[in-house]
Formats: sequence, C-alpha cells, structure tokens
Amino acid sequence: MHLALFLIFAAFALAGATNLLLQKHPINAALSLIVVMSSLAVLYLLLGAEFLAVAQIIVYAGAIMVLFTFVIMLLNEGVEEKTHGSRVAKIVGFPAVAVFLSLVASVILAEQNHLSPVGLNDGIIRIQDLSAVLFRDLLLPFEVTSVLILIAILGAVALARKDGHE
Amino acid sequence: MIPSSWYLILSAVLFSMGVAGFLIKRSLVTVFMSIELMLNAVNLSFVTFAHEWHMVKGQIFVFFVMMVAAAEAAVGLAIIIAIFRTRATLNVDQIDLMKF
Amino acid sequence: MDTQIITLILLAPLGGALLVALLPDRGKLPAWVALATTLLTLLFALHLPAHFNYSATGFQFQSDIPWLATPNIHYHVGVDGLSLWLVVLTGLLGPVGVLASWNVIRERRKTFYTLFLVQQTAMLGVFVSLDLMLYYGFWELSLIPMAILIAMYGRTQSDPGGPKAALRFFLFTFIPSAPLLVALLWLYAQTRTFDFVTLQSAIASGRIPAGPLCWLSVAFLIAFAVKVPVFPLHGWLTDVFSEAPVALAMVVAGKLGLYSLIRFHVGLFPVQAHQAAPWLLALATIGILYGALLALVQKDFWKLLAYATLSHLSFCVLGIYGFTLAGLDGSVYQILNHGVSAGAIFVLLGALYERFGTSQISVYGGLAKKTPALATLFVITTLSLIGLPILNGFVGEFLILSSTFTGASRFWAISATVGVILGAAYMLLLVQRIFQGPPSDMVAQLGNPDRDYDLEPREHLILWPLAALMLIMGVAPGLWIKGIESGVLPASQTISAPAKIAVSSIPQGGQQ
Amino acid sequence: MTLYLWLIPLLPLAGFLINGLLGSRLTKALVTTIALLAPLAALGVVVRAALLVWSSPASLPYVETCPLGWIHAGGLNIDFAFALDQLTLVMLLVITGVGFLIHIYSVGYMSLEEGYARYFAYLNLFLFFMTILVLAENALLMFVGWEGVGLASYLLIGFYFSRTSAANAGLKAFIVNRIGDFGFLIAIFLLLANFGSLSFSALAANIAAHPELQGGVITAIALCLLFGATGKSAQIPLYIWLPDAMEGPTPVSALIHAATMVTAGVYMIARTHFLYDRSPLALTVVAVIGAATALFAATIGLVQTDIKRVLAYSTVSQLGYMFLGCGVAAYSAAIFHLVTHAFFKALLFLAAGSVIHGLSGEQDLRKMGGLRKKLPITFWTMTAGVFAIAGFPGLSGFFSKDAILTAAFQQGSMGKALWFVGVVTALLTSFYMFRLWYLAFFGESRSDDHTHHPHESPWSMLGPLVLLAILSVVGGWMGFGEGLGRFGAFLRPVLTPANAPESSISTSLEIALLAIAVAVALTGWFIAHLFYGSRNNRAANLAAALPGPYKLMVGKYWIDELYNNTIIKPIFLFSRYILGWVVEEGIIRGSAWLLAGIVTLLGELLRRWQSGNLRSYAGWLAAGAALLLFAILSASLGASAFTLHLNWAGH
Repeated sequence: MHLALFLIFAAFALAGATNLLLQKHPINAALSLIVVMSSLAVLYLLLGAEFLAVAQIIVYAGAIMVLFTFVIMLLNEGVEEKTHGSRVAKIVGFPAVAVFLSLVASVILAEQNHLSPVGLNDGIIRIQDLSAVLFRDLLLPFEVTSVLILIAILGAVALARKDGHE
Repeated sequence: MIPSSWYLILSAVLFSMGVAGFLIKRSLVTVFMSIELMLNAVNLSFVTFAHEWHMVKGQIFVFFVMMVAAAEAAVGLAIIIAIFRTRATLNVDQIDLMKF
Repeated sequence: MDTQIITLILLAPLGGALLVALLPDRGKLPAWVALATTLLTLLFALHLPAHFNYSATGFQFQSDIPWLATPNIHYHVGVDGLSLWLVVLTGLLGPVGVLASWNVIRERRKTFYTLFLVQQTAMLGVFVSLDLMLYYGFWELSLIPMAILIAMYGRTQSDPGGPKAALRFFLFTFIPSAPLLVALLWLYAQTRTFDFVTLQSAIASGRIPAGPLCWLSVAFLIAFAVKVPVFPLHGWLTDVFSEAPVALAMVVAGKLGLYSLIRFHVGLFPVQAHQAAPWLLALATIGILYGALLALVQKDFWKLLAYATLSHLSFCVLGIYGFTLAGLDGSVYQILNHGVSAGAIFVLLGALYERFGTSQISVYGGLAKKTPALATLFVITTLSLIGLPILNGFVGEFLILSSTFTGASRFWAISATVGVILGAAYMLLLVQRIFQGPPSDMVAQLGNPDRDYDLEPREHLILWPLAALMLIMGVAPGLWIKGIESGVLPASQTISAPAKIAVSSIPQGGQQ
Repeated sequence: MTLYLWLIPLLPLAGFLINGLLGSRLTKALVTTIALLAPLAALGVVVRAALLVWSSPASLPYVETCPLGWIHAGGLNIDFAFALDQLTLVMLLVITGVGFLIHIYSVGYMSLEEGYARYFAYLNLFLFFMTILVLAENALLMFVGWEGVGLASYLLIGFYFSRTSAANAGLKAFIVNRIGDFGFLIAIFLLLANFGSLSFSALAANIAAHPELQGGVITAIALCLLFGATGKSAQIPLYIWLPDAMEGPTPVSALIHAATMVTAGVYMIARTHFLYDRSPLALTVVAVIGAATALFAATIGLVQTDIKRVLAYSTVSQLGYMFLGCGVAAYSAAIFHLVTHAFFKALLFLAAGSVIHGLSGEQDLRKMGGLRKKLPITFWTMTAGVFAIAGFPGLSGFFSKDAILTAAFQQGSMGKALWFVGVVTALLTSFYMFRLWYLAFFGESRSDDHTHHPHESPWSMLGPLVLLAILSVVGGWMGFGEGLGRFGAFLRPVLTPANAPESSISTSLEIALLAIAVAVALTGWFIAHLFYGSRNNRAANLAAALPGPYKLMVGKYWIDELYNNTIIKPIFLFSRYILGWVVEEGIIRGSAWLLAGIVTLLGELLRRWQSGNLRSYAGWLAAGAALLLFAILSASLGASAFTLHLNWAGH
C-alpha cells in the first residue's frame, strides 16, 4: 500500500516537474507545478506530516500558485521564445547539475543503510505537539514571520503600483 | 515499508530539476516557478528527516519555509510586474542591465 | 558623578547631534545648538582635570559595564594622564570648529552640524575607551562623518574636489584599519578579552608567542601611522587639507593617531615597539625634514600647511620612540600644542580663504596694512608653530629633541634640529608672502585698514583665547605636564629587564 | 637684600603688552609715556641693584628663582631663574642705559611714522628679551632671550614691511640667527647629556670639580656655542644678515644691531668662559674667527657708500675685535670693548640717523657733504664717535681696543699674528671712519635734491647724542690702569680665566704697542684726508688702478651670492624637483596610483564575469554549489568514508 502510494505520487511529482521543464507556455508550467505540489502533499501525509500536507495544499497549491496564474494571465504572456543569451548556463550549468545530483545521490545511497525505513503509521506527528512547539517555544519567530509577511505585502503593493501618485 | 532514502533521492532529483529549470527557462515567471520547485524539494527532505529523527522542529521549519515562500512569491511577482511594465518583456536573456 | 562624567562627555555631543537632527534646518539654529552642545561638552571635559588625582597612576573616572557577553565586550571607559588633556583639547576644539564654520557652511547646516557632533563623540570616545572593541568602534566612527563631510563640503567646487579627497582619505585610513580589526580579533581569540589592562598584562606575561605578536604590532602600527601620518604614509594629507572644511581639517591629523601609538602600540607591544623604534626614529626625522623642505616650495597655503603638519607631527613620533620620560612628555605636550596652534592657523587661513576665495600664496601680498588684527594673530600663531621660546611649541620641541639627543640617538636628534631652522624658514616666508611687501593687485583694492576684511568679533573670540593659551602653555607647561607625566610613566618603563636585553642585542640604527 | 630682578624684564614686557595690544587706541602722548616709563623703570631697578651691590659686593652672585617652575619633565628641571653678578650688572647697565637713551631718541626720530605704538612695543619687547638673555641663570633661559631678541630684531628690521627689501632683510636675519641657534641648541643638548644640568653655576662648579676635563666634549660644546654666537654676533660665516638689517629704523640699528643684541655672542662666550678655558682649540677658533671677521668686514667697509652700511660693517668688524679678545682669554677686555663700543657705535648710528633725518631720508654718502655747518651738534657728536672708534688716545675706543690687542700680543706667535691683523684692521677702521666723516660733513653739498634743506634734529634726538658723546669720550677711563683698572677689578671675580697667564709684558713694550696703535689711527686719518679731505680723484684713481680688489670689495666678496647659489638655491631646487616631483609625486603618489591601478585592472577583468544574464549567474551558482559539495565530501569521504551520518545527526 505504502509502496504503491509512494510510487504513484513520486511518479506524479516527477512527471509534473518534467512537464514544467518541457512546457513552453507559462500557464502549462504553472499547472504542472500544481501537480508536483499536490503529489508532495500526499508524500507528506505518507511521512506522517498531516498538518504540512494540508498547509502545502492551502498555501502552495492554493495561494501561491493562484498568485502565479493571476500574474501570468495579467501579463498575458505568450509562449516563450528560444533565445541564446547564455552559453555559460549550458556549458557550466548542466554539468554542474549532473555532478551535484550524482554527489548527493551517492551520499544518500551510501548512507541508506543507516536510515530507518518509513512505515505508513509510524512517526505521525500530532498536530497538538506541533502547535505546542510552534506557539510556545517558537512563538517569537512565528510572530516575526507574520510581520515579515505583512512587510512583504506592503512591499508588493509598493512595487506593483504604477509610478507616480495617481 | 520503504527506505527513507527513496524520499531523499526523490527530493534530490526534484531539486536538480528545479535547478535545470532555472537554467533552461527563458520566461521570468517559469524561472520563478523553478525556484518554488527547489524549495518544495528541500521541504520534502526536511519532512523526511523530521520523520527519521522524530523531530517536530523539522516540520516547523518547513512551515516557516512556506511562509517565506509566500512572502517571496508576493514580492517576487510584484517585481515581475514592475519589470514587465518597464521592459515590456519577461525574457531573462533580455533583462540583463544589472551589470557594470 | 566621577564614574558618570565620561559617559556624560560622550553623550553630550551625541545628544546634541540628535537634537540638531530633529530640529528644523532653519537659519543658524543648528549652529547655535551645536555651539551650545560643544560648550557643554567642554564644560564636562574640564571637570576631568579639575578633579583628577595627579599623584596616582592608572585610570581614573572609570566606568565598566558589560555590554555583550559573547564576544566579551564591555563599555569600559576611563582616562589617565595621557588621555586627560587630549579629551580637554578635543572639547576645546569643538566650539572652535563650530565658530570657524559659522559663516562658511551656508547650506545643509543641519547635516553638517549633526555629523560634526557625531565626529566629536567619536574622537572623544577614542580617547576614553579602555575596551579595544569599543575603541575600534569609535575609531571607525570617526572616519565616516569625516569622509562624508569632506565629500559634501569640499572647498573647491571644481572637477575632482571634495569627493575625491574624501575617497582618498577614506581608503588611506580605512584599509589599514582592517588589519587592525583582524589583529584585535586574533588577540581576543587568544585571550578572550578586549579589555586594555587585561590584555596588557596578558601580553606582558609572555603567553602569546613572539612571532604573531610581531605581526600584531605591525598591524597596529600601520593603522595608527597612517592616521598620524608618518612619512611615507601621508599621501592623503594634502588633498584633505585642501578640501576639508576648517573645522574638520584641524582635527583630522595628529592626535588620534599619536594617542593610539602611545596607548596601544607602545602600551601593548613594548618589546616590538622597541624593535621598531630605530626605523620609526629614522622615518620621523625624514618626515620632519621632508615635510619642511616641501613646505618651503609650496605655492598653495593649504598644501604648505599639510607638509608643515607632517613635519610637526613627526616631532611627536620622534619623542615617542625615544622611550624617555621627557620625550614622551614632550610628545604628548606637542600634540596639545599642535591642536591649539594648528587650530588657530587653520582658522586664520580659513578666514583668508573665506575672504579672498583663493589659497594661491602669490595672489596675496602686503595684507598686514589692510588687516592688522589678522596679521598680528597670524604672526603670533606662526611664532608658536616655529617653536619660539615662551610660546608653547618650544617646550614640546625642546623636550623631544633634548631627550632624543640624550636618550635615543644623537644623529637623528641633530638632523631633526635642522628641521627647526627650516620650520622657521617656511612659516616666515609664508608670513612675508601674504602679509608683507607691497600690496598685490587683489589686496590693493582694500581700504587702509579695511574693517570689512579684518577679523570679525566671532574670530577674535576664537583666536585670542587660543593665543593666550599658546603663551600660558609656553610659560607654565607644568600645569599640563604633571598630568601627562603620570600617564606616560608606564610607557617609558614598560620594558622589563629580560626584554631590554633582547632589545639591546638588536643593532640600533643611527645610534652613536 | 632683595633686588627685584624679575621686574627688569617684566616692566618692558608690560610696556610691550599695553602698547602692542592697545597702542592703536591710545593717544600718542600716552604711548610715548608708557614706552619711555618701561625702560626707565627697568633702568631704575638696575641702578638700585648696582648701588646695593656696590656697597656689598660679596653678596654676588645673587639669584632669584621663580617659585613656579618652568619645565619639569622626566628628570629635567629648568626654572625661571635670574642671576645677577658683575658681568650681568655691566650688561644690564649698558642695555637699559643705552636702551633708554635710544628710546628717547626714537620719540623724535619716529614721531612722524605710522605704526608709532607698534614701534615702541617692539622696542620694549626687545628690552624684555635682552634683559632675560643677560639675567638668565641657565642656558635654556638664555636661549629664550637669545631667540627672543632675534624675534624683536626680525620685527624691527621688517618694521617697514611694505618694502620688499625690509621684509626680506627681516626674514634673512631671523633665518640666519636660527641657523646659529641650531648650534646653541646642540650645545644645550650636549651640556644636558654630559652634565645633566643647564644652570651656569652648577656647570661651572661641575667643571671646576673635574680638572681632568679638557678638550674633547668640552671643545664640541664650546664650538657649538661659538656657532650660535657667530649667528647672533654676525661673525664669519653668519655675518651676512647684519648689513641687510640696516633696513630697519636707524635707532633700531643703534640699539639692536650695534650696541646690545649683536654683542650677545660675546656675552655668551664670557658667560661660559669656564668651558672655553678648558679648550684651547675652541679659544683659538674664536680668536681666528674674530680676527678674520674684523679684517674682512673692515675691507668691505672701505668702499660702502651707504652711511648705515659703513657703520654696519664697522660693527661686524668691531665685534670681531671682541671675539678676538675672548679668543685670547681676555674676557674682561672683550666686555670692556663691548661697553665702549656700545657707547660710540650707538652714538655713530644715532648721529647717522640724525643726518638721515636732517636730509629727509638720504643715506647715500655720495650725495651728502658740507653738513658741518648745517648740523653742528650732529657734527660734533659724530666727531667724538669717529675719534673714539678710530682709537685716539684718551677716548674710549683707544683703551678697549688697546687692551684687546695687548692681550693678543702676549699669546705666543699665533697671538702676534692676530695682533698684526688687529692693527691692520685698526688702520682700515680709522680710514673708513674718517672717510665717512669727510664725505658727510666736509666739502660741498653733492645732493641733487635742492627742495629739502638740511635741518638739525629736535632735542629729543640731540640730547641722547650729547650724552653718548660724553660717554664715548670719557667712558674709557674706567678701564685705565693695570688690568683694566676699576672696570677690570670689578669684573675680576667672574671673568678671570682659570689658567690666566701672569701679565708678563714690560712697560716699554706696552708703550711701544700703544705708540703703534696711535700711529695707525693717525695714518688712517691721514690717508682719508688725502683721499677725501678735498675734492680730488685719488680715490677714483686708486679704484681704477686696482679694479680686481675694488670690485671684490664693492661686491662684498659676493658672499651673499655664494650662499645663495650654493645653499639656498640648491635647497629650493632639491625640494621642488627631487622631493616634490620625484619623491612625492613619483614615488609616494606613484605607489598609491600603482596600487589603485592594480585593483582597477583586476576589477576590469572580473567585471566581464558580471554579464547581467540571470541564467549565467545560475550556471555559476550551480557550479559553485557542486564544487562546495565536492570539497566537503572529498574531505570527509577520504579517510573514514561513511562516518558522515554521525556529523549529520547532530546529536
């Protein structure tokens, strides 16, 4: 069951990500990203993070991606054109990505025996525990985050507003 | 029962795909989406490790990352709008004035 | 009161800066507030010598409050005989600077006086800090308002002007202070303290190996030597003197660097300082002669003053690195003299520049008939600068030269004494070219005498007290030296017996 | 017994401060009163001290120390201490006495000048420093006076500062004096280094206690002091400032550049004679410099045409005599000549000033002539001065000059050579003084200005002239007799050389020397009479016959030009080009430029990296991340391959 769920949703995530890379139109890319995020939400559930799974759906797939689609539609951007602005990205970037991935993968594979396996019902973190930590121990950072978001909203308004004082 | 390393490998692959997206995408909006993909990939490994060591704080960190991502998306998209307004394009190869 | 007085001295100009910043920039209001603040600071500063215990050594009026736990930084301030009069001098030059800027600074007064007062705080802070990190903070803080003000209020409106001079000043003084910071942090890593006294005893105990100490002392030395400046690190001086507003130019060179040399280079690294001494004596003497010779041929009086300053301050360096008590007394005294006399000459040259808008000496001539008061005060100040006996300059120069001769090196002492001749030559030549001879075309247009061009009451108010001070400091140096001596006594004795042997085995250049 | 020595300098100082600070606001009468009261009061204090001392000479030396110290630093203790002994008293009487007379004279001479108060302020300032110089009990306080009189001299020479020549002369005087002061300072340092004290009494006692101290460092100190003295007293090689100093007002020339300040060098050598007594070499140098200067300046004086310059070279020459006296250890004779010279040279200058005043500023001897009738009192007083300086028997110059020459004659073969130089100088002196006398007062007027008629000076000027003339005539008699008579006896306690040779000279030889001196003076007069007594061309013919020497003397041996070309110009050229261009601009600025250039170049290269393309940045970023990861992993993968998780777990 667990294995099946993991395989299905990992495949969804990978497919979504691949689609993101391949799609030329931003709106398609945004939709594939939503697929990735939703599948990740399921994976979070499998890892026992119920709260995060819900938050992932609401915040990412909901709020953030809606923002993205709005912007794409607002700017009415078409299919992206093929330009060749950067040779560095190809010559240096892709080998670097490959090296990076292989390094990380080799470490993970080398270490895999030290890691415990994941079961479907073990290690579920209860939302009470989470909120206890979040609202007691880490209350100040939490409040600071809210201020951060407030500032971000103000900043976004200031930036997106048209110049001048209309 | 599946090994945690699978989740980690998935996370690494998604992250690399995010980087690759950053490298190949020409539209500023999709570049931005690639960043979101990378953040999500990292979140996945956070959650995996939180599960591995039964640490609540790992999950809370993910929560904070989401908050920051939300703020970032708000500001970032506003910047994109501003750029589009002044340059009338979102092609990253043409937005290269920030140099000496 | 005694523990808080230094904090008050520091807070007064800072509070004044805040007040100036908050009040509207209307007319002369910022200037009046700044004047009141600086006078208040001076008043507080005068509390120190009045209540100082002259028979005791060590720091007085101390206040030590932990500030940060890690790294272990304290707000630790206090004065001893070395810094006592330097604080008062800084306090004195505050109102002088404000009054000297009274008419020169016509726009953005608020910015000017705010930064000026911040600068004042920073300089006072340098003299009273006993925690090296605190000291470093004030040291850097003194650079920034200075650089900004030079850039904003540069004298020449033409092409490179103030910003270029400010950049040069900033780079020259800021780059060497980066190694200073590294050295401070390294010391902290070794000793877990920034406290001056603790560090001093830690280094004296020999816990830190000699190799790194040598590098540390070099980092300290270079940072301070640039600020003095010591030949050949004086590249910034001419530009700054040509550009900086009078109020800042009169404090930019000299006392900060020289005080730091005595307190932190000689005070923390006595052995290394003794090893460096032959080089520094040589550089000081070269600086004296070099500055004097170049001053002789300058066509612009700000540049002349810059080289003259190099020459005068090199005397102080000469006195410090002889390590004799009289020489150190003389050096510190000469710092005070230079503060007073150079302050006056800056005000006077600034007055000339303000009136005639040029610093080309050849344009002047025969001014004495037109502006007798200006000429009189100029001559008095000149006499003080060339070390005429019974004026202040002589006491310092004599103490430095005689102690160098008897204690350190006859060769360098004799060479430096030649600088005294040259000093008279270039200063009197300046007097002659500006004030004597037939009036130049520009001067001939003035009345005879011309009240509009002679000193105003405000300038009289600055200059006569300074002139009186020159005389008093020349006749009764004991008033100052008894305090100074208690402060520099440790510096002349810091070298312990085994270290002395180590030093004496080093070949002493120029020793006869 | 309290002598109130401190009042002597402080009274003129008070005069200086009042007239200097407020002079422009006071009435002229008030300025005059203050200016005259200050030296008069000082003179009063000195006379009172003299009378008290006269009645109890055993109380000397008398010392007053200011209870507030001066410089007390690091083991160095120097006080404001004034000492009065016989030598000081003689000097003080001359300074305040002649000084007061010249103040009176100045009231008349300067009455129409602008800057009247300033003039008297400077004059009082001079008296302040000069009295400090002679009263000083230690070398440093003497140095205060020493530099101070230089300052007063600078200010007074440059009194007419609007004239470039006057401003230059003042500057030259100060700088040349500073060069001499350099020697004085080094001597002070040497004294401190070797004896640890600057007090004259302590030094004398210290030296007396160590008879083994001979030559060596003492010679070094003595020679350094001598160098200082040559600056102040205008001896070779630093005499060049004094002739130019004649740019100042004439009373200043009389007071500072004839009677008092320039004799400070002689006073200093006399004051420190305990050092010179131990160094025969230094004494010889003093004597040779003195004799050489005397002859050298006299030859220049022969051909000068400016009345004040003739007197200036004469002063240099007479100062050479005094040095010669010091150099043969005849200090009393040197001081005696100093006193008589103060009388007759002040007189000559003041009389010359009266002539100049009468001619409305004319100083050129070639344009004078025939003034005997028009300025009778000036003429007669000048005559007294001329005869006194020429050494006519019975007049003051005769006694003092003869004392020096006799003393020189007794110093072996070297001394005889010096004596001969002195006699030749006496001949020249007599000649050029009578030349001046004839040119100014006899014959027809050669002035081409017929609008101004010569007029006799007011009595404020003539009074001092007459008094000084009387002193010049009779002043010598106080030194008449064995060992300079009463004068010598008075000074003997302070000025007897430690190893004084017993006077071995026979009376017949002494009379022979006197006869030679008188003959020389008469010869000089005679030659002058031949050349200038009547209108003739003998002088011009002689000059034409010897063009080389004549040009040399008129050009003052081109010493000024020599110094200018070998010292001053090279210094300026060196400063401007070698230091200013090569070192400052080239090396110091250049190295800063070089450093800045390297940084700029590096930035220029690295700048290309910053393409502005976001994807390129991303590529580099990815490469950097990979590299960093690789670095970390290769470090930990190397040895203990898979212990990594321990670090990660974080515990």
